[in-house]
Amino acid sequence: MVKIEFLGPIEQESLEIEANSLKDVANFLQNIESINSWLDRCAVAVNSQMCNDLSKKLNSGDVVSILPPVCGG
Amino acid sequence: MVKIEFLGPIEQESLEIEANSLKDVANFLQNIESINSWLDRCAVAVNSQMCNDLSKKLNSGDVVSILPPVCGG
Amino acid sequence: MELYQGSLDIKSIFSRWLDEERESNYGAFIPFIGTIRAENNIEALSFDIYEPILESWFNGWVERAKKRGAKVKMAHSIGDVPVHTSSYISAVFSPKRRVALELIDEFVEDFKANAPIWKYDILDGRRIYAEDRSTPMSGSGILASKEDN
Amino acid sequence: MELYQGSLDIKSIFSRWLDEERESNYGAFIPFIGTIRAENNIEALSFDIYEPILESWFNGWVERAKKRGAKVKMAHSIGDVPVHTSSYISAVFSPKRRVALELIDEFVEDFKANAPIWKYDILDGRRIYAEDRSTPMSGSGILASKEDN
Repeated sequence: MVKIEFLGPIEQESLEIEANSLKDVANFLQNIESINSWLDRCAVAVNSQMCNDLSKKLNSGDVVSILPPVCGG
Repeated sequence: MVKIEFLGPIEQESLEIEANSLKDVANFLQNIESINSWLDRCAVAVNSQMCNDLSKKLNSGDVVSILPPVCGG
Repeated sequence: MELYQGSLDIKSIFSRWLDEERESNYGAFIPFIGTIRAENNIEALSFDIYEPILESWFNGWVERAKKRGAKVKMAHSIGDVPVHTSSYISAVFSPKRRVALELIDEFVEDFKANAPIWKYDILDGRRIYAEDRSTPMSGSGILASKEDN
Repeated sequence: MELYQGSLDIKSIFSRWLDEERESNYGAFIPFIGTIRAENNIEALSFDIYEPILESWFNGWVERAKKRGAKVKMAHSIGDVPVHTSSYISAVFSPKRRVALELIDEFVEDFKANAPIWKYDILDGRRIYAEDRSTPMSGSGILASKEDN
């Protein structure tokens, strides 16, 4: 199982799903309407490391973080 | 009479000379060997206003300042 | 890197940073202080931070600064920060003026674009995501791509 | 503009400037602090200032900053400033981050090139003009031209 957490303003509790890669996570999240609308402007981290590679393999226990647009300062 | 003052590291007391323009001041200072060696890297102010114009007319009582290379901070 | 609940005590952070590097022989020290502006009738701004990624983002900058002989420091607020108080201070220390001036610019701009911090307006007691002033982090959108292989 | 005999009390100047602009609704505040580096065995640096021209140079920057909605402040030492103490602090306040970052760079660089301040190394108690680190002000050399009309 892989944990997906939604950061900042995305109002969604964490989810646990079976996924072998970020591509699986993408397919899963695209089917949740309230999340899908965020995806085009969200970045992704795996185990707290930013990740740009959709083919990234995932292992059980990995945490995928969904990061919406930021504005610190 | 025009007063010429030498700022910062130039070791020269102020001078009073007859001068109708900055050109007259240039001619005068070029003949003082210890000052002439500074002139190629000195800027000029007249009555505390920076001045780049050699034809600048001077009146009696004007103060010409000779400013060698700077390094504040 | 320092995180605080609510407004930053800028004077005390500044003074401590100055003291910490007093003997380090840096010639230039440039802090950047961000203060909440009164605008659009907001009472405060509020911040969420994802600390693990902020930490690794910041550590990347510590390394980048080090290669240029410089040091970076940073403090940020979590939660509500009332108008006219400060939520952010960062700083560059460098032996050289040019390095310091270039680094503070690059550091603050990358902070704005890639530090995992989310900002909310506090308006009539409500907390509203400042979406229009927010920037997608680099690499955003990869999960939106359609499976086509 | 503020001039002080000897080292600057950076913490007190910084704190006062912060307080002065606390209610001015500037979002970005960037000070630049210059500290004397221990190098070449110097004990201190020493500074001469020609105040009337420094004043008019600074007032030019106050006007330039104002046109961009910003404010500049500055303090400098006169006379001897021991190593690891500070001789210079300047600052930009602006509603906007970009304006502040650009202005502090332009302001500090122009200060270095055109503020009428002369620097000396204090070495074995002697005061030696730091000629190799000094820059001719803009317009330098006009008095060296030969009369040829």
